[in-house]
Amino acid sequence: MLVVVVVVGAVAISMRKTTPAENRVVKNPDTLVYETIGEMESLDPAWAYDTASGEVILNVYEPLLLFKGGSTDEFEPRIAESWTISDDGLTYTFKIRTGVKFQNGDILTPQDVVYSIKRAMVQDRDGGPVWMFLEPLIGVGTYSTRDSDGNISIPFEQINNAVTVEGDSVVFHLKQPYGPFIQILAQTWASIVDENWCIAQGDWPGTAETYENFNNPQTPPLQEKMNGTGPFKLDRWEHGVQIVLMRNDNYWRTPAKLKSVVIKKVDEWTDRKLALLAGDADFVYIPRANVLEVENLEGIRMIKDLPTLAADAVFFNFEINDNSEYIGSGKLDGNGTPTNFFSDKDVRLGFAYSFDWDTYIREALLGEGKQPASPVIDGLPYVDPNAKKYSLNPAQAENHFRQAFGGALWENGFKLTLLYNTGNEPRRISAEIFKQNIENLNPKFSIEIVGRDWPTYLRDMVAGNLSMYNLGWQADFPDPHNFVSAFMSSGGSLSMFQHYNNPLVDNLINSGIIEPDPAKRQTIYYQLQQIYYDDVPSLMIDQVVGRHVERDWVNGWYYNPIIPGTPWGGDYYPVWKGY
Amino acid sequence: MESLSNRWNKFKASMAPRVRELKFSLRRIKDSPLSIVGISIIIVFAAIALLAPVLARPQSSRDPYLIPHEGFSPTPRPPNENHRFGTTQGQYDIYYGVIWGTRTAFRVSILVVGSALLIGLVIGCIAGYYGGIVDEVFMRITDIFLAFPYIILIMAFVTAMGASLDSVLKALIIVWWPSYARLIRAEVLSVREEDYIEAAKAVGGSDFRVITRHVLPNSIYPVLVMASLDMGAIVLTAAAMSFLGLGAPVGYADWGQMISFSRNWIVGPPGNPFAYWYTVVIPGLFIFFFVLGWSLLGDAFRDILDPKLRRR
Amino acid sequence: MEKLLDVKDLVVRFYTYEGVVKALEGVDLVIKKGETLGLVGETGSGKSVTALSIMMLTPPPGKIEKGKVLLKREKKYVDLIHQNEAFMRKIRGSEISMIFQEPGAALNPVYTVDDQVSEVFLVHRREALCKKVLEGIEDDIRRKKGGFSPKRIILRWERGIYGRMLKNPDSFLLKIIQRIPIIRRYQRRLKSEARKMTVQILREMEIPNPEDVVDRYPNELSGGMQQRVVIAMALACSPRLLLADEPTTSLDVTTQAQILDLIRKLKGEFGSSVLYITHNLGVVAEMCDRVGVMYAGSLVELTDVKKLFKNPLHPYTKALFAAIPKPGKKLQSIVGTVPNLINPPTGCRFNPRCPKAMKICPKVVPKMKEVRKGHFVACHLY
Amino acid sequence: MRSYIIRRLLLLIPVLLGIIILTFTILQFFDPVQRASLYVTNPRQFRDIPAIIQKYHLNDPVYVQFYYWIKEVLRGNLGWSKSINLPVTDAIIYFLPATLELFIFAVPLTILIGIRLGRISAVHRDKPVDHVTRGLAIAGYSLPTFWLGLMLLMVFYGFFSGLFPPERLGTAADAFVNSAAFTRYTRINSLDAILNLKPWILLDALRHLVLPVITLTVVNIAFVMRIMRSSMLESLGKGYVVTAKAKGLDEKTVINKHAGRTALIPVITVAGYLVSGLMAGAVITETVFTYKGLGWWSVNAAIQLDIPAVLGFSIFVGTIVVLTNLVVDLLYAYVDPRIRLG
Repeated sequence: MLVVVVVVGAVAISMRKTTPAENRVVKNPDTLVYETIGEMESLDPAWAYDTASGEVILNVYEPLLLFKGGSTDEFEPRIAESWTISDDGLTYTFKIRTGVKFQNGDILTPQDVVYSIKRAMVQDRDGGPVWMFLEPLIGVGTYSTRDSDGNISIPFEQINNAVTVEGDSVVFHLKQPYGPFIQILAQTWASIVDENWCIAQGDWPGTAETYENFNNPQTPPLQEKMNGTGPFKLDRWEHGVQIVLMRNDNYWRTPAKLKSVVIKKVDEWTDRKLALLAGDADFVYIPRANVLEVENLEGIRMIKDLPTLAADAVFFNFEINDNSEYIGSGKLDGNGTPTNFFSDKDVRLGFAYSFDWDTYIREALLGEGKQPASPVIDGLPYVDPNAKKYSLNPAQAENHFRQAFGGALWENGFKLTLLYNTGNEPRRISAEIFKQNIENLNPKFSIEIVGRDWPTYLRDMVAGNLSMYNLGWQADFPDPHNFVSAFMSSGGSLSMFQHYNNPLVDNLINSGIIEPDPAKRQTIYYQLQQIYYDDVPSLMIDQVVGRHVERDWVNGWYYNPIIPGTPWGGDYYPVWKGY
Repeated sequence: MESLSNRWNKFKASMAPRVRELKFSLRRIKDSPLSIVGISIIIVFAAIALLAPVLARPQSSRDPYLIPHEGFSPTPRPPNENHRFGTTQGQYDIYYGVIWGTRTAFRVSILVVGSALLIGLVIGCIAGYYGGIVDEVFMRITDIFLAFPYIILIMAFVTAMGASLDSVLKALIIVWWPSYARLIRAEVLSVREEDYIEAAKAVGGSDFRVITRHVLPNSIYPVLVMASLDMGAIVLTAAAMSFLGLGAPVGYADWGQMISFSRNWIVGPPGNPFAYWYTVVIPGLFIFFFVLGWSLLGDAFRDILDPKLRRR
Repeated sequence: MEKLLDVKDLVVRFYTYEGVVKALEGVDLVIKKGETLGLVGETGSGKSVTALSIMMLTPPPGKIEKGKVLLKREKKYVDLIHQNEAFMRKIRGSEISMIFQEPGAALNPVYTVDDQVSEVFLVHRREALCKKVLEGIEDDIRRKKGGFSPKRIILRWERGIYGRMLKNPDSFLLKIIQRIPIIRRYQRRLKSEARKMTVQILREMEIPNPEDVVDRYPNELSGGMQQRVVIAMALACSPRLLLADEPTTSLDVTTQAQILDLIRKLKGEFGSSVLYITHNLGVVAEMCDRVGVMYAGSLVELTDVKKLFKNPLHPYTKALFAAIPKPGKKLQSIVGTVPNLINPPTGCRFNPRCPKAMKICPKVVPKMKEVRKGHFVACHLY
Repeated sequence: MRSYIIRRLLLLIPVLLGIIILTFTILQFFDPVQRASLYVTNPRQFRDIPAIIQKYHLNDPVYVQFYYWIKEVLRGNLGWSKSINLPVTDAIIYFLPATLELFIFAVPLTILIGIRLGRISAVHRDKPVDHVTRGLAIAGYSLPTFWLGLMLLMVFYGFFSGLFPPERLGTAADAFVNSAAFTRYTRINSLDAILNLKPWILLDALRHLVLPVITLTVVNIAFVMRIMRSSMLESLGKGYVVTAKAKGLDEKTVINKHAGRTALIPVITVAGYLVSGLMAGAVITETVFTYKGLGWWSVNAAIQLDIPAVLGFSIFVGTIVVLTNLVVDLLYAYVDPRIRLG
């Protein structure tokens, strides 16, 4: 019996592998080709805040330390040899590695490290990543070096004193404890650049006099050039076409196995697919709609169920703009919605109970996602394992809608328009689901769904015209603070447009970040998660699960949700091709 | 009575040449197989447009131009008994889409050609009839429009007005009138010097009267030809806009958009490359034949009405 | 005198969209060797069509329905209607050629005079040209005596080519070679020879300093000059029959006179017969030996000039003469209008306008009869 | 002659001015936030939207914006194309060769085939041949460019996958072209390949060109053919054609030499329109085949509201079209002595 099984198994295996390992050819074995859609913004580490740029910077520059493999809470040294954090969590000391060379041959010194961080803070462009330095080093709540009129408002001393050289070490002086600071330092915006080289490129000379001139430039000084300490160096950037990286042969660790990495911008899925099938591309980005097309094909490895640190939510607008074109009459008269529609908790609950996560995840995400209970999503610390979630429940929905506005809503019904940004299928589908389930409750309820291109969607969202809006968030650093502040605080990047103002929440968020004691932090974040469920300021729609696809001759790729470019690309240092 | 019959005869006499022209043209059309094909194609489409509610019954009371779809699954499904032409990305029924798409096509082309023609006529006549500085100004303006590759201009306008079918309509009108104005002007210039115009002026007819009664009738033909050719061209452009994602909203019955749906499905799984052929081919054929119909007709007209080629 | 061309019962119809235009209805005419036959009639009476049909160039959608066009070639008559295109091409421009009404239109605006006149020689006088060229080459070779030089090789090669051209003018090889850029330069010699002949013929046309005119474009020449060029093309190969279709109508009076003299003179030199088409009786009087009068697509009267002018017989002819303005005499125009030829009057086509019309006229088509010696008329009066 | 050219060049100014004004009018349709969206690529930047608007003068009155823009233009700087993160002028220089390469092949094809077809159908007017050729040409013209492209892709990806790939070069060829062993004189790959004597590069480049060129040509032939046909019909009826026949010339000479050459003139006169027609075609074709040239860039720019890019592109194309028309007129004079000397 057992014999049979073994035989069958053997046969099965041998059938799966039609060609034996040894005589299988690897297409261009020392070059890795990754075809994707994103267009890089900039090669300047202090400027780049998009994953496409981040991915390249990650492979050319190095920060003091990096996340260890796939983990989001352990670190391994890079430019730093070792580090210590004072008990009060205010002083971070990094011992700088010696004998590290920049790609142009310069030797890396602690001064370079200090320059890199200061330079970033001096540059601090609008919409850049540098706020992550400002909050810990200048003070929580400081998101920019400028005031609302765009004039520089942070005196140079503050920047200058924030980080200092002490012997062969570099010391960071925090304004207050900031739990995730170490995580922030482990990323591309904390990349170490070569001071002399930068100055030679016309960058900030490191003096107080001129720092204002280098603040918030039109285009970054290192837009097109790179000189890092990392495993790869920039060969060329053909805008809109591709970027080519070459191995750095005198890397301070053993040089990378790949000779070159080509990241091509290929807009059309069909083109990427054919390249993958032909073996011309080793990694490709696949739109979720098409993932099934390349499943279990010979020569292609599909790695599934990769947990991401990205979540999508729909935000209820508590005070819709009076002259919004999407609320009909603007009154509770059946052919419109009042501007304070969603400030009534029953309405929010009604919507919450009308969303069908199962259908949504099945249809829109093809099963590759899950329903988070709150902004504190899986993969982050301090997730409350038994946080409550909403689920489709027409009965509940109905009785909440009946209670809303003292029954007036149920009487008169309402009419409102849901927008989604064209091209984003999941969001359209989520809107369709709301429409279906809510219109079924009461013939007087009617929801119209309209697609708008992103610029228009953005305009209406900023203007407060949208009654509800979908937005997604991807972790800057794997800490609850990054999420709760964005999703819940009154001034949060996502929540700022919904006019949800809960002082308690804001206080909790602020105290949570400066709290050094993990136990205390946990209670704070648990409390926030509870409030989120009770108050439903917004509704978590999904936390997607990622995939990675590669030719089966690729080895060594690893997944870390916080590394830019993952799950499709990522860190190319350990990657090699062959059977 | 006497005088009336008299007048009638006069009228007949005066109309005789025009009538002959018409008869002649009609015969030419009859004799040219291409134009016959063109006309019949257009008739078929017109029928489809009119019978749309019968051919593809709209579900419930919602806007009939929204294509019905079962579920949201992205993968297209091949033709089957309840989806004659299969379903495209997002499970939209292709059959329903193309049928109602015909109406969209007619609406777009007629609206655009009509309005553009009107603007073109007015401006062209004024420019050509009065000449001088007026003419100069208008023609420089048209220069500007014609110096652009129109697609870019339309794209710019559409993005400006926010991607939607209406924006495409408006943009098309804005971009299309100059070519008509140009043509009309040229024609008007050529007839302006004719004796009968001089005569009409001499007997003190008002400019408006002269233009409408004497200038236009004698300069309208080539413009009509162009218009009929454009009916197709406009649908092409509109479709292109939808294809670039600047046109009709998702799920709206519009040929161009249905093709854009198929963009990701032109190649099937390995071993079965044409698995999703229907998503590409079917809507495309509809556009193609619609345009073909108008172009054939227009081309025949052009040949017939071209005074240089008449008789021989 | 012997007949050079004999047109028998020629019927030409145009199949237009309005209907069938009966352009020529049974035209008979004979052109004797060396004579000038005039052809008069109103515009649209079919004069030009007759001429073109003789060259088998009836403009589309016209068709020659029936009839014969007999051309005498060494002793025997060939019916041009039943000849193939190739044969006709040999005839055209060499044996029968034509002068047109509008010299401006007859000349191609985008080619120089040389281009257009030489063509005739290149088509019809190829052998002669080749011979000349060969002689030229021989001299050159003789002049370049002794020693090896690329020039010599080229010369030898050219000699070969032209030899072949002489042997079989339309050999496949040549057809190919004359398409290959650089190599086809050998044709220059041919062209220059043709050019010489062109200059020669232009001189005979009394064109002042022809060496300069050859390189001009038609629009640089006066109407008279243009017409001379056209005539040059026509007479280039001294044809036996020249069809002159109102050659002077579009010219001013003085030039007219010059052109007429020229034609008369050349006729003498080249000894060719002329079919002279015009509506100007004055011109007829001074140019022609015999005259045919055409009306609505058929010949109504045919006789020699003096007879016709002395006493025209056909009512239409009479009317024509009456229509010539004479001092102190009231001008009388012909009543009615030229009939439309899609559905022409039955019987005698002139009957609706004829002052002497009889019962029979609308019924029977009158035959040509010789009422007096050498005076033919198609009318029921006689 | 010179004065004529100068006059024509001066005519360029109002047109360009018009284009700029037109584009700035379009600009006014946009809300500042909409235009800021180009700089706001992820939600983490929402907080800075007001700052960004202020930084790039997105909220200033139009004349101020115009001032900022024109000031730069006079410095020879057409602005920054955010959609591909390059200065607009660089972007044009950078994408032009690709489009040029496309035209180098498409234009002659279009014209030659178009003329030939036009001649044929004119000579056999209202005969079957005529109907067939015309039918074909019109069919080509009626094909939606993008659909034709997709169909070709469907067939050539589906069946002979890899035979005619998208983009401009294969991976290997691309690597080589950018290596030190290869000098890019013109950045027009096929041309450089010849200059570098690298047949395999040439072959690769051509393979990538086949489909776009076919698409572009098929769609534009009808335009040329129609004009050629009618002008040919016209000149076939001319007196000098009869003369030519009367000379005893054979059919071919009569048609090609005498009727043909004069018939060409109208075709030349529309070359300007042909260019802008091809440009429009290129926009779609390049997008469908992800053939990264000016057209592809302009579409991306327009969709992403990359205003400086759209402006720059429009000005560039506008200039080209006007210049072509100028060249056309000169050519015209050359072909038709009546104009040259008259």
